[in-house]
Amino acid sequence: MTVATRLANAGDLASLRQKILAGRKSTKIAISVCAGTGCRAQGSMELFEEFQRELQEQNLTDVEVRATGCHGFCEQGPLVVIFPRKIFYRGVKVKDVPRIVEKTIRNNEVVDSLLFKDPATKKKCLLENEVPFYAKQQRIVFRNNGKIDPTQIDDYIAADGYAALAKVLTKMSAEQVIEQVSQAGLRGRGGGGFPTGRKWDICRAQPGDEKYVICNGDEGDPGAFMDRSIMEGDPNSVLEGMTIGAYAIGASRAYIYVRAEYPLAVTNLSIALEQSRSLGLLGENILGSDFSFDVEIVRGAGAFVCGEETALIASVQGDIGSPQQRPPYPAQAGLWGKPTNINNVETWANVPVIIDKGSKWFAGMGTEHSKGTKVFSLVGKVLNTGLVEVPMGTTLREIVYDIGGGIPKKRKFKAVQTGGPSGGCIPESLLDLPVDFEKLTEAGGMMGSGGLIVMDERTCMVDVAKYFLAFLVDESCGKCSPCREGVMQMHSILCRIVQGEGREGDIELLEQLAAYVKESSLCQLGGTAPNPVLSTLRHFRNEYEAHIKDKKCPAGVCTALVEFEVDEELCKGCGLCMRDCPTEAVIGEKKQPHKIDVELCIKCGVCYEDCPFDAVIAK
Amino acid sequence: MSEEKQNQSEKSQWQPRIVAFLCNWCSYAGADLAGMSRRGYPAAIKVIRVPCSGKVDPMFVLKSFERGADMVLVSGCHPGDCHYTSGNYHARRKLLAFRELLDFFGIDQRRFKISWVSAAEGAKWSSLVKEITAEAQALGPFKTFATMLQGEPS
Amino acid sequence: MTEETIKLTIDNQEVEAEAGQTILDAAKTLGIEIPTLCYHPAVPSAGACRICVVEITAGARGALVPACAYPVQEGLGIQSNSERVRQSRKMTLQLLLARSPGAKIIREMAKEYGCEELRLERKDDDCIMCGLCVRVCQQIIGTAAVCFAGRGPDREVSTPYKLLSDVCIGCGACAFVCPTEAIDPAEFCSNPLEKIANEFNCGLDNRTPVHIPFPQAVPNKPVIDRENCIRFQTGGCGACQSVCPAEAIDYDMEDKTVQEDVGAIIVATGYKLFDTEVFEEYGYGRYPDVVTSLEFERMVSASGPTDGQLYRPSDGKEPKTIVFLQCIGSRREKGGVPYCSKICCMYTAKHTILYKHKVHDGQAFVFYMDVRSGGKNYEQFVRRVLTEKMATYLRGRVSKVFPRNGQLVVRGADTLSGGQVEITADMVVLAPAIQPSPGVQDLAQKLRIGYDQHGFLLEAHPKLRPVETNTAGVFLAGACHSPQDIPDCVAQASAAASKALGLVSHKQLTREPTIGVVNELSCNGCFECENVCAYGAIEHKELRDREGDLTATLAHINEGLCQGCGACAVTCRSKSIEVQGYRDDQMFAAINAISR
Amino acid sequence: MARMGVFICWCGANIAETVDCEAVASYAGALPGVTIARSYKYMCSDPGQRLITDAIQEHKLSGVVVASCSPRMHEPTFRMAAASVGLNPYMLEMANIREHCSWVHTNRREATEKAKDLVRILVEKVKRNQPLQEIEVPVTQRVMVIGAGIAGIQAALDVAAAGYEVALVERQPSIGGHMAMLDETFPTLDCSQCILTPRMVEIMQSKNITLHSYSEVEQVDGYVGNFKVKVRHKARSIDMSKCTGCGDCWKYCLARNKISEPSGPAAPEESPAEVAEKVDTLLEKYTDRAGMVIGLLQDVQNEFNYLPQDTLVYLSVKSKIPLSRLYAVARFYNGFSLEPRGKYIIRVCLGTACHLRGGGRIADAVVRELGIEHGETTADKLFTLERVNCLGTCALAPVITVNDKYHGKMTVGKMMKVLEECAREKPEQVGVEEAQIV
Repeated sequence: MTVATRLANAGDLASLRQKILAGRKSTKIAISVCAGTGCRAQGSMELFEEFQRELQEQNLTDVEVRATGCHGFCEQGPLVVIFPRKIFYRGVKVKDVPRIVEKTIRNNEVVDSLLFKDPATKKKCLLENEVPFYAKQQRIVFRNNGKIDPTQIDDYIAADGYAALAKVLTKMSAEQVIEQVSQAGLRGRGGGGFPTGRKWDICRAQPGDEKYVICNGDEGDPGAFMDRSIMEGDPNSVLEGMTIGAYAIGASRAYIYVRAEYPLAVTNLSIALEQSRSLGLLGENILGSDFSFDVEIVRGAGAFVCGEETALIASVQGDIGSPQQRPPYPAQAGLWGKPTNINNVETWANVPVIIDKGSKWFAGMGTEHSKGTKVFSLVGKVLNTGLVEVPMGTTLREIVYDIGGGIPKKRKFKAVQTGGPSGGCIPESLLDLPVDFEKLTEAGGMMGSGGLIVMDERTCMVDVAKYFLAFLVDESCGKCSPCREGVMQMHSILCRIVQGEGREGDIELLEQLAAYVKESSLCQLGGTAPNPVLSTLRHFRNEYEAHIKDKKCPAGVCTALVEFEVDEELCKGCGLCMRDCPTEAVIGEKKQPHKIDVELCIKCGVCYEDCPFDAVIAK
Repeated sequence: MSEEKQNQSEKSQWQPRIVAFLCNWCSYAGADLAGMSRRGYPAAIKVIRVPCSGKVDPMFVLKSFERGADMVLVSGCHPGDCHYTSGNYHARRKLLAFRELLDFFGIDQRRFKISWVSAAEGAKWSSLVKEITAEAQALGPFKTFATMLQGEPS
Repeated sequence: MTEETIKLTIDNQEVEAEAGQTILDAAKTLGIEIPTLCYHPAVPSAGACRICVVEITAGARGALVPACAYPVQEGLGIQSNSERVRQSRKMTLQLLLARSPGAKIIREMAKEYGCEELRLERKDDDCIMCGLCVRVCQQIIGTAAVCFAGRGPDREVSTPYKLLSDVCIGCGACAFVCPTEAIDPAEFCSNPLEKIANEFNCGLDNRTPVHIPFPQAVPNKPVIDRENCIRFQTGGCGACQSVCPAEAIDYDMEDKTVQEDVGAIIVATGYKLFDTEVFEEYGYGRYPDVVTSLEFERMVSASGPTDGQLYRPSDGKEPKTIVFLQCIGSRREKGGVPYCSKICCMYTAKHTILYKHKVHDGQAFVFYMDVRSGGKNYEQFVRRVLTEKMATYLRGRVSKVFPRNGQLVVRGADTLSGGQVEITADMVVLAPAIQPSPGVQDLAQKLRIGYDQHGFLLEAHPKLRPVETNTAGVFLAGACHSPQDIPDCVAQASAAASKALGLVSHKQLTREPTIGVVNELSCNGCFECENVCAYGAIEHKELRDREGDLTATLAHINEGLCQGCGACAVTCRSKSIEVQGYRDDQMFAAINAISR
Repeated sequence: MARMGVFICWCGANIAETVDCEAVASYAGALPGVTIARSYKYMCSDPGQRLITDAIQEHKLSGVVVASCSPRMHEPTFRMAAASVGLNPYMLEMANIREHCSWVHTNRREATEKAKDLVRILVEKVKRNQPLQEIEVPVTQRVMVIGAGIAGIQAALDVAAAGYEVALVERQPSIGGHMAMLDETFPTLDCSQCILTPRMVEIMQSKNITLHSYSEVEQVDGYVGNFKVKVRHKARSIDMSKCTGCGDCWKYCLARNKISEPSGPAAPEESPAEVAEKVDTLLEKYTDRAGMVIGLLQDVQNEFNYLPQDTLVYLSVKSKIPLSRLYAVARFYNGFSLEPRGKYIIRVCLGTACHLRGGGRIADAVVRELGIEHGETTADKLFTLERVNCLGTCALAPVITVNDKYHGKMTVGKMMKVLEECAREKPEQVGVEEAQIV
């Protein structure tokens, strides 16, 4: 980290960049260990220290070890990529370190066992971009993730960091910046998809000189974690994006609202703030210009509703997160009643690239109305789970099968849920749907923050609907009657249905309540809460009728409606289910087909889920 | 001793001469009320009407004693009730100070009375006159000035 | 400044509204009724209950929006009662009915919108979570004693840790704004709650700090009682200022003094009743059913606190036996006033008649000393009470009133039958003595007029000049002179008016010449006289020689102001001031003549 | 040389019964300067007065003393009589031999002697009287009425009807006095309001009457005809010119009860020292109030592992943030706990991905194992089970965390192992692990 000397102008920045690049020979070997939360949970920090110790012992001092941000393929973690060739090792354990150093670092040979084996072609992939998970991706927002050390601003500057800011401050007026973003067709990545350029313009046009910019890092959607990786892996891109946005809008103060569950994001962002302030890229007269701007981190405390803009503002103002009726919109009267512009983390991260590479380049990607790329978090019943950044227009099939590697245990694909609790599910018939704001909404889903939850035949759609309603009952702020009372009543109806007490007319009542809550709620949490129910009803009405009329759960999830039995032919007698069964309801000898004692069985479903041979069937 | 007894008998049917300066708005009206309500009192008192008790000049008192008054009474409105707002306050301060000087003139201070009688206190006026007349009788005739005038030491 | 007006249409009727107003405000001006639950004019709107949703049909994205919170916009088209709106309101009421079946307003609204039984989960919580109480306490009163705790369906209104609040000032605003009476501040306020007694109704009912004394008040403009007003005590609230359509409330208003130049003054300051609490024996103040005649009057009055319904303050029942006690404090040497208050016998007779009208089967008793009914048709009036047996008159004083199992025992003498008598009554009415209204002594001193030991103002002459005072130009009327009934008051008022007119009808007024004159030869300009003159009548007169040079400054008396009190004459050391008619030589001449 | 006339009045018998009027008259006649002295039965009657006027003309009298009743009664009468024949009225004075003499003395001799003295004194005074002319003073042709009960109202209306301006001063906010409180009035039983309110309205409508309601007389200067009265308008806090009396203010006034002095929160000094010290240091960190409340609560929870009540009370007092706001925020956000928490905080992620991969089963297993529900702490204060909606590591679903340590790809079996490990570790050996990640 060079001595922190304050950059007086854009020229200083450019010369600093030259100095850093000069110090780094492109041919130099660098070991990049993924230090995102996912990989750390699998011990990547111990791995990082082991590499350092090993290199120290073998005094290979010119080899650099770098703890980088999240590579995206968390399921295969801990991930190690060896530069400059970008050899991709997955599932690396501490014990593998000596072998890697010996073979790959010293002798440029490949450790075969650590390579990723493509389940479809059974072929081993050497380089990162050969891995199918990454092949189809186009990493714009994740351009630096996995390459730079988020705690070193030099890395970011080396990767053309702050070049866009310098260009804006020296050559562009606020109107030009907004025009660039509008032409690029950038739309809000938080879920609404509101054109960012227009949003900035409205806020800019408001009278008054005290304006605020906020980065919405609440990411309350369960199943979405792209904002986390960006904040942990490339915090400076968010800061640069916000500074450019503030310059365009004329704001002098900004806040990044980070949810409580992301401590690492808070740490990395704080470091990035300190470093950019010391370099004069933040604070008074940035890069010698007359534009002063500073950013503070504000922590959330566990409330999904705080993703809604006015609830977020209430939370920042130190109150409970209950949304306000709009208008006035935050752009007109937001934080402390002043005009405030709120954008999602991913939206801010796109801004520097647009300015750097120009709006035409950005508009070149994506569909007619949805430009650029979108990061999806591909999770659930899919082989390769992780963060996938693909251009708008990529079809769901490509994402789930080509990138996701299809459904594990060769189970059948049933549906993919997009947009979290505000979104909906998309059945197999619509798998070839190109992914963009309009198409997803037509299909009953929603772009949302980008969560793609893959469900297989063993997922009960009624249970999924109940799960989302349970989530919304818990996360509703309780301020307006439709959401507080309506969602709770819908949830209690679904509880009755899954208990087998569903009655004629329940579906009609559900639809009536859903329409009412969607139409009369105060904020978008209530406004979109019925979507999961409505979309599951639209595509899987038969399952509802099965639960109500036949008192059966086709997917075998709703325990009250199902009996578990061992299929004699399939059961290999491996004893896995017997070991895990909490009430010892499974009896049988090794290698002999086991049996389930119906009285003892509390239908916890552990055996049904874990049996490698799908021998447990639900009747 | 006999002289004293003589004084005694002389005193019994002797009528003191009391001069009363009454303020027109309160005490004079009080005296009228006493009359209207037929509240009798000894005739020793002779009333001279003044606009306000504040108008009573200490010289009037001295002149009265000099001209044969055995007792002098100045009566005005109750403090706060004066028709001229502060007239009785001036009277009170001035005459109380003046009373201290009476010793130098050889006049017994008890021969100089100050009182506040409002227009509604007919009864109080009548009892006041009875009281001071009795006191005047007790004090006996006021001879000091008379003897001085005739050159004899008292 | 011209407020730029915003035009919109509601139910196809054009209306103009000011910026910052809501659809509800605009609808009100058109007389269109929109139901509300979580709305209160003095509390910021939240749009929480959603009962006031209306449909936007033009000028913005078609949607259901809450009328109470949605601002008016140019060209907005609103339907306040479309089918879509009615459906939404009906469902809102279904849900609220399931939550709060006990709330009266929800049941009524549900009936109005034809809600039927829906297969919903039932709860029994009167609070419909509208948030008015929390908003009023936090944003308006500023105390923030209650808050929302928890979220989602189990969100509740409570004080921190559900403990007694240590900030609650007991103002009761939360209970007032609550649409379903679900909150009672008595449960969490650390001090007992106490109403503000309405003085006009003798404390029988209560009022708010900003109030008019009675509906027909003239001028019909309220006053703010700063002692009980939250704005003046804690700096919070300000609700009246926010709801006042005429922006007439001004908290910074100060007392201001104006000067009135007048020729004559008529004092008509009226009376007050004797404080009967001092008489232990009657138990006023201790037993709630012992009331004063004025309190009785307010109870039977149609515009009174009970709209004319007579009831016992203790248990609200109708008093079947009632006892009137006369001369409470009047005609009493020790502890009371010696004079007769003149009007009590008459109004007590009236009270027995009023009582008969209210309680036909009721029984009234009157303990009296002498019925004073001297006015015109007065005796016939009292005679009617006796002949038509409206009340039983017992001649005698009452020695004691004490409670016995819920009723009051009145023990007194009946001198006509010569025996003791004891009556168990439901209510006792005292006829307190009349006294001049409080503070009349200070006024009298300011006006320099006399008053007697009871505080009644002193007339110049009881018989010949009853409405004049010793101070010329000041006249009396009504009970400030002595206890009087209305006919006397009116007569005396007209008399005083004519006296005053007699004075002011002339442009000029002749005045006694008995004023001071300065002898300019002997005055040496020490101006001691100026210090003692109560009327500022001493002026500085400059004497100049022919060249205009100032030779001397002497005292000069302003003829208009001097009242002739003589204070200056006595103070003047050089005896340069004489009061005409009371010159020293005249006084000494009189003094010299005191003895033969 | 003075030419005095003395006239003694018998006043019927009022004076004559105890004063020998003839003797007084003859005595007066002998006084130096007295030209004529007569007595008569009724001096104030017409013949009595003619007696005086004739004597004045006949003897060209320069001064007159009339010994009869109090001057306060008939001085104006006799003076007018004297003036009618050219004698300056101030050359005539009265000696009060009735109220001050005959009515209060019984002894005829004493009373007569006293009458003589009173006459003599006054004669000597009047000899020195000088003729005086009356002073003309301008009159302000306006009337003030103080008090607007039925009497004040009637007087004001009468004066106004005569065309003169009235300043009506009333101490109460409204005129009407006690009569407005009455129901019906004796003897006619007509309704008090019905006969009073028209008069009250008349007061408002009369253009001659200026009403000073809710006002008091502060100071009165001047004298008859020229009073200057300072009237204090007590502040109503209502601008009378704007107010239309619509009633919205008292209809919506929020102070429905007398407001009482609250006990107030515990004084800062009462909180335990270390709480105070810790909170003070935390408070200094926050310069920008944005995000301060949640930030402070996070810091307090990190210090004490939960939000103790006394700490919040102390924090509320020092930071001036209402305790109800701190409590509401603590109860609203999942991240805060008002109850003491266990050494190990188990968070089971119930995000969608984890739910699909069995997160719910793991949560149920923990509930069964530890016997506590979500949000509760085991009796031995070792474990607290918290539910969280998505920890942001969905790729490793199902995920649980123990304090800050993440455990991915959990199964019910692995979960049981984790619980045993924690239970086995000696409590004292393992401090609260600081964030494993940093």
